[in-house]
Amino acid sequence: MSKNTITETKLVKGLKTKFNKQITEEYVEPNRIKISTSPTNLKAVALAIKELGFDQIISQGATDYPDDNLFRVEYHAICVSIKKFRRIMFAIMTTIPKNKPEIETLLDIWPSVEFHEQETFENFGITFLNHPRMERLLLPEDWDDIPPLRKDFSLPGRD
Amino acid sequence: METFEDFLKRILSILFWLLLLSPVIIFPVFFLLIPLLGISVPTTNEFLTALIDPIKGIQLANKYGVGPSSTFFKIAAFPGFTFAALIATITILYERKLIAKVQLRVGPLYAGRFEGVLQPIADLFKLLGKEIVVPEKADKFFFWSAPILSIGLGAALLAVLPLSPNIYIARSDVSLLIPFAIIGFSPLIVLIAAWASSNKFAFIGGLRALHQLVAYEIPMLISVLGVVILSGSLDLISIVESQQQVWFIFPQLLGAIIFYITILSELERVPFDIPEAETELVSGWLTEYTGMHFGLLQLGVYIKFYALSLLFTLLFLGGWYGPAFLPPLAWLLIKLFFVITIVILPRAVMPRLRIDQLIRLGWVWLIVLSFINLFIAVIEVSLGVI
Amino acid sequence: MVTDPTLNLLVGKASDLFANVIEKNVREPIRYLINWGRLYSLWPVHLETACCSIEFGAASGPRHDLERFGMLEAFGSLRQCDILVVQGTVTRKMAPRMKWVYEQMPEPKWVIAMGACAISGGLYVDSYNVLQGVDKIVPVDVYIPGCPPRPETLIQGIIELQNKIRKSKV
Amino acid sequence: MQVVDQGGDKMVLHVGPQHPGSGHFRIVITLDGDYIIDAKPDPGYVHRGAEKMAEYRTYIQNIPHLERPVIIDATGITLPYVLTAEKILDVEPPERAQYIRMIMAELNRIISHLYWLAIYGIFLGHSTMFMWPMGDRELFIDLAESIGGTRVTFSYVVPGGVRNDIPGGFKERALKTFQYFEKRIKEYEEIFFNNPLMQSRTVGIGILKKQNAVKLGITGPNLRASGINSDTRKDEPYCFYNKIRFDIPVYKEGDSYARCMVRLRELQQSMDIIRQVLDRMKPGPIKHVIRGVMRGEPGEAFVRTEAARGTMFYHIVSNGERFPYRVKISVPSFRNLIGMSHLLVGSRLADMPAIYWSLDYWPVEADK
Repeated sequence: MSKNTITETKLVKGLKTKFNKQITEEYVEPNRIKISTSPTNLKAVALAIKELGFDQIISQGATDYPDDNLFRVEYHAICVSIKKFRRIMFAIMTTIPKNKPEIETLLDIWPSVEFHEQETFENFGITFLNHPRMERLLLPEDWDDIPPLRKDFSLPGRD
Repeated sequence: METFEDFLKRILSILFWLLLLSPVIIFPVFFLLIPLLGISVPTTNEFLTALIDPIKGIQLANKYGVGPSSTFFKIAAFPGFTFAALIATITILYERKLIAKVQLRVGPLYAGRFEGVLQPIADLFKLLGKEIVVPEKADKFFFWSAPILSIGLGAALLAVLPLSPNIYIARSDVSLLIPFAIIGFSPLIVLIAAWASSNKFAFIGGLRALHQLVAYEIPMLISVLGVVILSGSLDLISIVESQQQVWFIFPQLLGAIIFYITILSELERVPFDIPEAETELVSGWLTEYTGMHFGLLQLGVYIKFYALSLLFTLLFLGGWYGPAFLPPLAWLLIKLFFVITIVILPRAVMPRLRIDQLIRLGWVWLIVLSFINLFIAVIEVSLGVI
Repeated sequence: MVTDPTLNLLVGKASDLFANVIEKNVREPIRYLINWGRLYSLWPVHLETACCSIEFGAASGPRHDLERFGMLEAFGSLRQCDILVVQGTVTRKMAPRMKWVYEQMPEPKWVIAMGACAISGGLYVDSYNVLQGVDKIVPVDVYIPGCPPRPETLIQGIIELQNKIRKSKV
Repeated sequence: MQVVDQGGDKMVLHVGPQHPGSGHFRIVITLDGDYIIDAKPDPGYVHRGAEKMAEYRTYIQNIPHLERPVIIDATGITLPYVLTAEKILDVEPPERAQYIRMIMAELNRIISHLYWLAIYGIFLGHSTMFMWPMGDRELFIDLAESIGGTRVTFSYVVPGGVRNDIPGGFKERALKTFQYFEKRIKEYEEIFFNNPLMQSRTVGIGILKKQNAVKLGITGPNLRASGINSDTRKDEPYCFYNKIRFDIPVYKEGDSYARCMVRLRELQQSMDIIRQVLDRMKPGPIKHVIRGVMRGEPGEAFVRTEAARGTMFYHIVSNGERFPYRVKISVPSFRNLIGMSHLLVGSRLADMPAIYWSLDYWPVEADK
C-alpha cells in the first residue's frame, strides 16, 4: 500500500465490510477505484457510494462482450462537494446477460445519470427499469437497425 | 407561382408593342379626341423646348397639373413619398455602414463601385425578383393587405410634415395631431400581419408588438404636449416658428428624452426590438413574409423612421432654423440625420430588453415622467421663461 | 396571297428581328439588373448542421466580414433568405429537416456545400448516421472543400457563386 | 415551425433545428402565456457515431475525428483522449511536450470562451458583442495556428508528445496579444458586462442552486458559477497544472450573469497560466518517436481533464489490438444539457436564449 492510496484503500475497505464480500475490488490506484458487483446489489452499493460523498455521475456506459455473451455496465462517480475526495474517480462495474439486457435504473440515486442511461439504452439496447423516459435521445426517430455500439453492428464498408 | 420578374417582363413587352402600335392606333385617337375635349395640345416646338430647358419644362408640367407646385407632385415626389423613400434608402445604407464601423468592420463594400453605396438598391432588386410565398393556411386577404397598409401608413404620415416654411404637402391647424392619429393604426397592421401569417412565432411577435406599441403611444403623446403648451399651437409650422429663439429641447429636455425613447419603441429598434427578437421568435411578425412583401414592410418601417425623426427635429430641434449660411432645408436635413444617427446608435451598444421590463418601463416610468414633463412645461410658461 | 411563301418568310424574319430587339434592349438589361441585385444581396439561412458553423461565424466576424458582399451574418426567417449554406455534416436526423428548409425557401435559391462532410461525408465516410454528401437531397451550386474550410475559402466560394449568378438566366 | 395542436391555452413551440436561437438542436417548449411550463431538449442532430468509429481506427487515427465534435476547443477534447491512450500504450511524454500541451489547452479555452461570448452577445440582441470577440478571437487563432498549423482543427497533441515545437518568437507575440487583450476585456466589461440592460436580462435569471448543480451533474464553469470550487486542473492535476499558480474564479449567485462572469474571469486566468508556462519552459525533446503501429496493453484506463465547457472524460478499453475495443466519451455539454430543462421551466420565453447559451451548450459536442 503506497502512501498515495491511503484514502482510496480506506474507502474500499469500508465498502467491503459493509457489503460482506459481495463486491469485488478490481484495482485501487492513486485517484482511481474500480469495484464490481452483481446487478442485484448494484443499487445498494451505489447508495452507499453516494452516501460516502460521490455525488455526481461523470459517465455511464456499457461495453459489449459478445464472446462471454454479456454486457458490462459501467458507472463512473465523482465527488464535487467534498474537497478531499475530489481527486478520486469511482468506477462501478456490473455485468448483465446479453439475452436479458435489463437493469434497475440509478436515477433516484444520481439524477445526473438520466441522459447517460438513455444513451446507453439506444446504443446497446439495455433497458433501465423504472427510468421515466426510456426513449431515443441521439439516434434518428426512424432507426430500425440493431443498436449501433453492439459489436455485431458493423460500420458500412468495414466488415 | 409567377415571380415578379415574369410580371415585369410581360409589362415591358406590352409597353413595347404599344409603342410600336401607337402611330397606328393611339395617335389618331389622341389627335381626334383632344380638340373635341377642348384641351390645347402642346405643339411640337413647345414639347422639344421643354425637354431641353428645365424652366420651360416645369412651366409646361404646371400647365397640365403635374408640376412641382402641384399637389400630385408634392404627394408623389417631393416632399412626399419618393423623397421619403430616398431618405429611407439612405438610412438603411447609413445604418449598415455606421453599425459596421462601430463593430470594427467595413460593412457593405462591393455593391456599387464606391463603399457599397448601391447596397440598398441591390437588396431592392433582389427582393423584386424573389418568389412571393403565401402560406397555405394564411388568411390570404389580410396577408396581402398588411404590406400595402404598412407602406400606406408610412406615406400618410408624411402628409402634414413640413420641410421648410413653404415646402409641405398640406397644412392644417392641428397638424401635430394627425401623425399621432395615423401612428395609432400601426399596432393594427402588425396584428393583421401576425394573425394572417398563421404562424406561432409571428403571432407571439404580433402580440408583443401590440403590447409594446400601445404602451408607448401614451407617453409619446403626453411628452409632446409640453411642446404644445410652450408654443401655444398645434400647427407644426407655427411650433417650429416659435422655436426661432430657443429650441424646445432645452426647456423640454425630459420631454425630448421620453419622445426619443418612444421613437425607439415605436420603430421596434434595439433595445426595444422585442417583436422581432431573432433568437426567440425567428423574425417575429415578419416571419412568413417573402420577397417584395417583406421589402414593402421594411420600407414602411423605414419611412416611419424618417417621419418620426423628422417629427423630433421639428418639435425639439428647431426644425429648419440655423445660421444663415445654409438654406433652411439643408439645416433641416443635417438635424434630421443627427436624429437618425442617435436613433440608430443604440443598436450598436445595447442588448434587447424583455417584454415585461419594457411594459413596466412604458406604463410606470415613462407615463409618470411625461406628466412631470408636462408640469415642467406649465411652470415654465407661467413663470414666463419662454 | 397570304399563303405566299415569300411573305411567310418575311413575317418570320420580321418576328425574329423583333425577338432579337426585345432580347437585346429589354431582357438583357433587366436580366443584368436583377442578377446584379441578387449577387450582392445573398442572405444565408440560419441552419447550422455541424461544426463548420464556427468558421461561418468567423467569416462574418470583423476580420473577414461577409457583409462586404452584402451577406447578412445571421438572418432570422428562412422566408427571406436566398442561400442555404450547408455548414458541415448532415446526419440522418437532420437530412429531412434540411430538405424541408430548402423546400420552404422562396425561389430563386442557391446551396453551398461547405466542408468535406457536406460534399461527400468526409471524415465520417464510414459513420452509420451520416449522409454521404448533401447533393443527394438538395441541388448544390458551389462546393467548398476543407475540414473545416477557412473563412477565406468560404469567401472564395461565395465569389464563385456570385460569378455563377452573374451568368445565369432570369 | 411545425404546428402541433395541443388544445387548451397552452402553446407548443419547436425551437430549432432551423431557428436563430437554437443552433444544431431542438428544444420543444410548452408555453403558458409568457412562461415556459415544459422544456424537452431533443439533441442528436449532429450525432455522428464517434464512439463507434473509434473502434475502427488506430489510436493515432482516432485523433482527427475525435476533435471534430468540439472544434472550438480541439485540444480540450483531444488532450484527455491522448492522456488515456498514453496510459494504455504506456508512453510518457517529455516535459516540454507537457508544457506545450498546456499552452494549447489554455489557448483553446480562450478561443472557445470568446466564441461563447460572441454568441451570447447576439443571443441578447447585442450585435457589437458578437463582432468584437469574434475579431479578438482571430488573434488567439493566429497564435494557435502558428503552433498547430491550422485554424481550429490542430490534431496537435499525439500519444508520446506533441507534433511539433512552438515557433520562434512565439513568446513575444503571445505576450503582446495578451497585453492588447487585457485592455479589450475592460472594454467588454464597459459595453456589455456593466451595461445595466444586459444585467437586467441576466442577473437573477436562471438561478442554479448549489445543491441542484451537484445533484444534476452540472460541470465546468456552470458548476463554479453555483459556488462550487471544483476544477479538474486543481482537483486531479494533469500535465503540470500542479506546478502553476492560478486561482479558479468562483461565483456564488448561480444565475446567468455569474456564469458569464466565470467565463470572463477564466479568459484572464488562462492568459496568466500561459505566461507562467512560457516562463517555466525549457528546451528539450517534444515527443517520443514511436515506430510502427501502436498496440495497447489489454486493460482499460479512464481520464478526465478540464476542457472549456467542463470536465471531459474518456474511458478506453483495450484488448491488445491495434484498435481500441471501446471508447466511451463523456462530454460536458451532454451532462450540462440536463440543466437546461431544469432551468427553463418556470422562466419566461424571452429568457430562453439568455439561459440556454449561458450554459455554453454546444450541441455538436453533446451529440458526438
